[in-house]
Amino acid sequence: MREITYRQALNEALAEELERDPNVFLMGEEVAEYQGAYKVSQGLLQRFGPRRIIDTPISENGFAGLGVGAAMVGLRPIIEFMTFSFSLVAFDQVVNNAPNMFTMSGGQFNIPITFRGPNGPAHQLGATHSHATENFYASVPGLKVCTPATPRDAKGLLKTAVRDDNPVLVLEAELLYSSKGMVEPPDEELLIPLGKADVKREGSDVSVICYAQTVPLALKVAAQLEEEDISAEIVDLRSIKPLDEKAIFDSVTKTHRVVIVEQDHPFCGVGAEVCYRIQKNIFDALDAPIIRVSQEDVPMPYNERLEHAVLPNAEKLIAAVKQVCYA
Amino acid sequence: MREITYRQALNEALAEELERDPNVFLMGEEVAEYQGAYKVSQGLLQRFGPRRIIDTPISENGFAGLGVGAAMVGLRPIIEFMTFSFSLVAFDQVVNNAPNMFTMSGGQFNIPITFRGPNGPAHQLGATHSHATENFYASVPGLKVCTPATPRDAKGLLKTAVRDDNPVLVLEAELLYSSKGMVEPPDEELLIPLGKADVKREGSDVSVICYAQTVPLALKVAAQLEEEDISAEIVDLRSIKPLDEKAIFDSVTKTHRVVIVEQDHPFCGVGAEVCYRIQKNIFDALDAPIIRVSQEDVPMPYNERLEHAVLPNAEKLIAAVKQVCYA
Amino acid sequence: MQPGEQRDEVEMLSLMLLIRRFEERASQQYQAQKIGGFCHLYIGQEAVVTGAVAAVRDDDYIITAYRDHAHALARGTSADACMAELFGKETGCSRGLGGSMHFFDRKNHMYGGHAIVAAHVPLAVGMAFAIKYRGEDRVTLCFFGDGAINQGAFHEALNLAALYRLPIVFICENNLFAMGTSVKRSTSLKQIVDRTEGYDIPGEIVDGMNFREVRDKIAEVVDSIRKEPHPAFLEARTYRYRGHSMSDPASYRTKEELEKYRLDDPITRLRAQLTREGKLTNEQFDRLDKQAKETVLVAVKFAEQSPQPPLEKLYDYTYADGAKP
Amino acid sequence: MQPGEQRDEVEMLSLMLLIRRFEERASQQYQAQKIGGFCHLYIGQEAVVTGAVAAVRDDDYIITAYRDHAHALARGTSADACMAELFGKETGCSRGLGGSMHFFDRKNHMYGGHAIVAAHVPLAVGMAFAIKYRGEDRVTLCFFGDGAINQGAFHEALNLAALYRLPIVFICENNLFAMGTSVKRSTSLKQIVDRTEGYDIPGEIVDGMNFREVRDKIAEVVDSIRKEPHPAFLEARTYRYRGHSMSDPASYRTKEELEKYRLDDPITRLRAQLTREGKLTNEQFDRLDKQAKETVLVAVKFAEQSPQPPLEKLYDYTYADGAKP
Ligand SMILES: Cc1ncc(C[n+]2csc(CCOP(=O)(O)OP(=O)(O)O)c2C)c(N)n1
Ligand SMILES: Cc1ncc(C[n+]2csc(CCOP(=O)(O)OP(=O)(O)O)c2C)c(N)n1
Ligand SMILES: [Mg+2]
Ligand SMILES: [Mg+2]
Repeated sequence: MREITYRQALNEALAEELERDPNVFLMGEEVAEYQGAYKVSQGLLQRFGPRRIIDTPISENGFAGLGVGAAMVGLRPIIEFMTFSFSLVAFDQVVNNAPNMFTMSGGQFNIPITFRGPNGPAHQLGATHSHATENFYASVPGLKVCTPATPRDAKGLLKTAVRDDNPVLVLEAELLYSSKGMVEPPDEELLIPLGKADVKREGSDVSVICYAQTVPLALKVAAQLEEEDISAEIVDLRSIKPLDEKAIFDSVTKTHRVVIVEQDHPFCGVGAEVCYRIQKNIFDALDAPIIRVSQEDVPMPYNERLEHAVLPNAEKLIAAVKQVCYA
Repeated sequence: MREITYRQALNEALAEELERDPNVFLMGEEVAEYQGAYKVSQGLLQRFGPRRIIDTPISENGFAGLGVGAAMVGLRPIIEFMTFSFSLVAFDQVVNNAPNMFTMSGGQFNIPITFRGPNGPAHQLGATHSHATENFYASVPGLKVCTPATPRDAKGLLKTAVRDDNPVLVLEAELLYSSKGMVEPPDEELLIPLGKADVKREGSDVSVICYAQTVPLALKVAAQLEEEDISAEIVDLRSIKPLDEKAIFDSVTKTHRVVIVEQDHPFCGVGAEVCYRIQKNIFDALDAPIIRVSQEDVPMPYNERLEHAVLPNAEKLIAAVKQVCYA
Repeated sequence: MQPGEQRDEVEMLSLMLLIRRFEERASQQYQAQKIGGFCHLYIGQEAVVTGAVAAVRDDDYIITAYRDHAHALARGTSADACMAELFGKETGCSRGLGGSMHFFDRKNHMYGGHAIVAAHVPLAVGMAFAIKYRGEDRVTLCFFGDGAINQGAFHEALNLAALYRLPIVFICENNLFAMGTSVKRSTSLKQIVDRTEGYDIPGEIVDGMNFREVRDKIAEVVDSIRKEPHPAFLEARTYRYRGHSMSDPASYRTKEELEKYRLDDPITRLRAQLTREGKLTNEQFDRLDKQAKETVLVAVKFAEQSPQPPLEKLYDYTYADGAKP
Repeated sequence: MQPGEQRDEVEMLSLMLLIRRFEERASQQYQAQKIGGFCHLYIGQEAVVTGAVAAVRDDDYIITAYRDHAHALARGTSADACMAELFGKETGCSRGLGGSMHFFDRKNHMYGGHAIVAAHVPLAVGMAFAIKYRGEDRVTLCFFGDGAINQGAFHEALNLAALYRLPIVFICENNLFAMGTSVKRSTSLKQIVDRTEGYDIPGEIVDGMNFREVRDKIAEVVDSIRKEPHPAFLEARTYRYRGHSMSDPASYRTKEELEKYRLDDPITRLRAQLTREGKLTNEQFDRLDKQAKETVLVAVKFAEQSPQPPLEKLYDYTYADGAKP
């Protein structure tokens, strides 16, 4: 194991999959000559050439669709959205063409495509540039959605996504690109299955369910809570869809209390679905209502203090945990 | 009161608002010369002329954005999507421009626009043409979303939407266009507030929460359940956002059991949000886990029998009610 | 078909007859409520797709919009599989899951059947991208209507195809109307083909009622593309005799207009050409037509007797790996 | 400004200086972390928007993309309000809620500040639609970059504007790059203006480094539009001296290229023209420049001392009627 950044981990995953399979190519805005808007594709053009690392015009709907078409005839495209806020102009291709093709064609055409890029609020980018899209996409039948929070998960999930025979969205977290973590050495194949959550910290009093940017937040809060004798178990969903019900239920059966902390909007957010599944399946295990900490239900303001107030943060998460623990 | 169709009710609402306010105009594909793909705008071109009833090319993103721009300078556009499945190509305008403008401009520009058209699965239209978009749009801060189920609600909600100073989506139900119901006479102003649910049938054993196409289904099932001595209260949400928490909680506090029957996809659907709100706020009122009946989580198949199996239907609803009633 | 080979014209005439008779029968079965959803007929436009397939190889890629029955039949999908699809049966070309608007046939290189206007145009560009990526000499033919050219997807796709110089022919089947909207009310141009100037893509107009003209023009364009990949654009001027879909009375146009085009019928025209040249007798024609009608009747019977897709398989066509959500 | 009136050129030169000094200072404040998010500077392009506002009335509509500081300043938004917006303060032109990419000023008919590439082009068409709907003689000026023309939204908007003959000037600020992508790598055309042929919209190229040329061309176009509404397209050839945003070292272009354009600096050029014509002395110029610098310093102080938007108002800017979700 060695310590690398989340960005490097993604870069390694891309390089390894490009190396392994000649049908894999990477396409998006500024992925080639500019080396990636966030430098995730650094060095790939030099290594794999312009045939496989392809810059595009600002035409998300066009090149997302191009990817789906290429996948219909056997290529395995990786389509980068500079951020998932810009995937909204390509929404129809991602939700109507990619996931429906397999059904509509009676199973003749599966679409082995990966859509990836940073997702969720970064820092002071304002209302148009701060979209967390996971609940939109997870809602669509036929898509798979994952949200890595650590370098190791980033590498392992992205590699798995590229090999998956279905459309998979890898929602990265811009604010985590420079964060570091231990990852297997490059010569050791690292694949993390989709649909498997990961208990990032064991605990006995409350299950804090989180993903992506809220994982480091939850871990930080767990350490603080420890000092107040509250033992929080941190369950990182890693995949939003498929959702790892078993891991969630196992944790809740142990702790009997749940807080879900998510980076998306509250209304019909990921936490609402998780909450529904828990209360439906293990209602009697719950000693308190489930509480969610998500964004406030307002368009993201630019002002830093207001942005902080809109986002899930430590104070809100601590308050929620105490509320479910009646502490 | 007189009996008219849902289609006529919408048509009256449009005509009355066009008559009342010269800033209101109707724009969309085939709304004028063709008299509406589903004839909702029948006669409006003849009555109000081509300046105010405007046919467009097949450019949903363009004319949705045109509407938002016109609203910025004081007009009150009504934008018809031939169906909301086609709003997905205009997704960015609806979710990024319309609802963010008021925040981003620090309150200088509100967007009094109405987006309307049929939403949700109709009959055997297949995966691309059967989208229920309510959870997508309700998730977005700054939008309001309503889903009328009766001619009276259709008229009253659409008129209110047009007068609202915010972007409002009126999600109509194609399968209900020809259904009939009692509505106030034309000379009596009918406005139904957004954010108010309506108890369509009183009951004491279970709250069945529904909206749009699932309202007639729930009412039919309630009659059947009556014969088995189960008294179902039918709560029609009417508005998805704002959500009428009070009406929901009042009903659940009375019945202690809940089934939510919705026409959208299960993952992060409207019912997940309703469930979260109930368990969070009145956990102790629940005598059983909440159960949802929604679409199956698959792209919609064309085949009629399979489509029926995907949709919420009477058998599934009855089974769910019995399950929560332990009957 | 092999390179250089010419498809027999009499055979192509039978194909047009098959398409025509298939759709007439489909229309009748729709009225009898054996077919659900939307159903868009191609009657009148047959020369476009038959001309196109006569000009390309069997392994070239073909993709179109929702008015797609003819494209599948022309590609070699059996009338049985097409009719069964309309009936929603398991034996259909999309196993009864796609319906009229979503015909697919991988084996015959027919890539759909796409019902969101213009949303398949980027897919077509992706297919052409894959051809070039692999260094093949195939060509993609992408069909769409006159209404599609005002969608953003169309625009982005054309620019990408031109920028990457991909082997694709964009074929606009201009039947003068998108539902009830005539081209002059939808498009800010005197003629559609002029839009290609904005992408530096060569564009031409062909008479879409004339099989031979369509075939020869596409053959010429495809030949040039195979030598050196590039996009091209054709505006095929044609006419649909029926309404937009089964529910459209088409009252936005005159009976005279329709009659004018009927005089120019693509089947009648090719038949006359062949007869004039001594390649076809009236008896032969009648036999071909009878054959077509019979094939279609057999197809109806096949569709009726075919099984429904089984309920147990409801979740089998969501993820290719059988993942459950 | 009233119709027929000419904006004083020395005044417009000061405006360019104000814009230049404002952005230099903003750049410095960004480095000092007083400004958050993205920040895109317009330095080098000043002649385009100043030429444009010099050619239109104060009540004409103006809308642009995220590189928008200059457009607000040119429209009359105070340096104070602009700087305060960058600082995220309540006194900002968007109350600190919009930030650099989302400047708005209703009073001065500045309609934003829009950060999704090309998504504001349909909005501009809507504003022009409203002008025609009300029978006014206003004009909408819609600014966007060279990168925007490959978005579907751009395409749909142009067709709609042409079809409805709306009073709008589409002004493409072609600074040769969209982030690190040069125009020739993004657009399948020799020159951008040629794309207008696909919409039958008149298009022209202007030297975007030359204030007078921009002003005169736009005045001419706007004059024709006021007489009879129609869309028009201008490609203004210009150059941004800085990187795309504060984090871009712009290593995709050469120092020589940059230096070449600097020689053509729009401020230097107008200054030289005015000096040559005896309308401006060196001392006057220095005074104007000093004034601009002082105005900007005052603005920084104003921004620093202004209050933050209050936390209690978090929910006040979601719905115009104060509805709670
Ligand atoms: C994005 C989108 N908007 C609207 C529709 C509804 N619609 C289906 S076909 C059609 C007309 C298309 O006309 P054209 O492209 O000329 O093809 P034709 O029907 O003439 O073959 C419309 C508006 C759709 N399917 N997709
Ligand atoms: C739809 C969309 N895709 C991508 C981006 C990211 N992005 C912001 S600016 C930009 C380049 C735009 O270049 P251009 O239009 O030439 O304007 P300039 O920056 O040169 O003023 C890109 C790709 C975006 N904001 N919106
Ligand atoms: Mg047509
Ligand atoms: Mg540029």
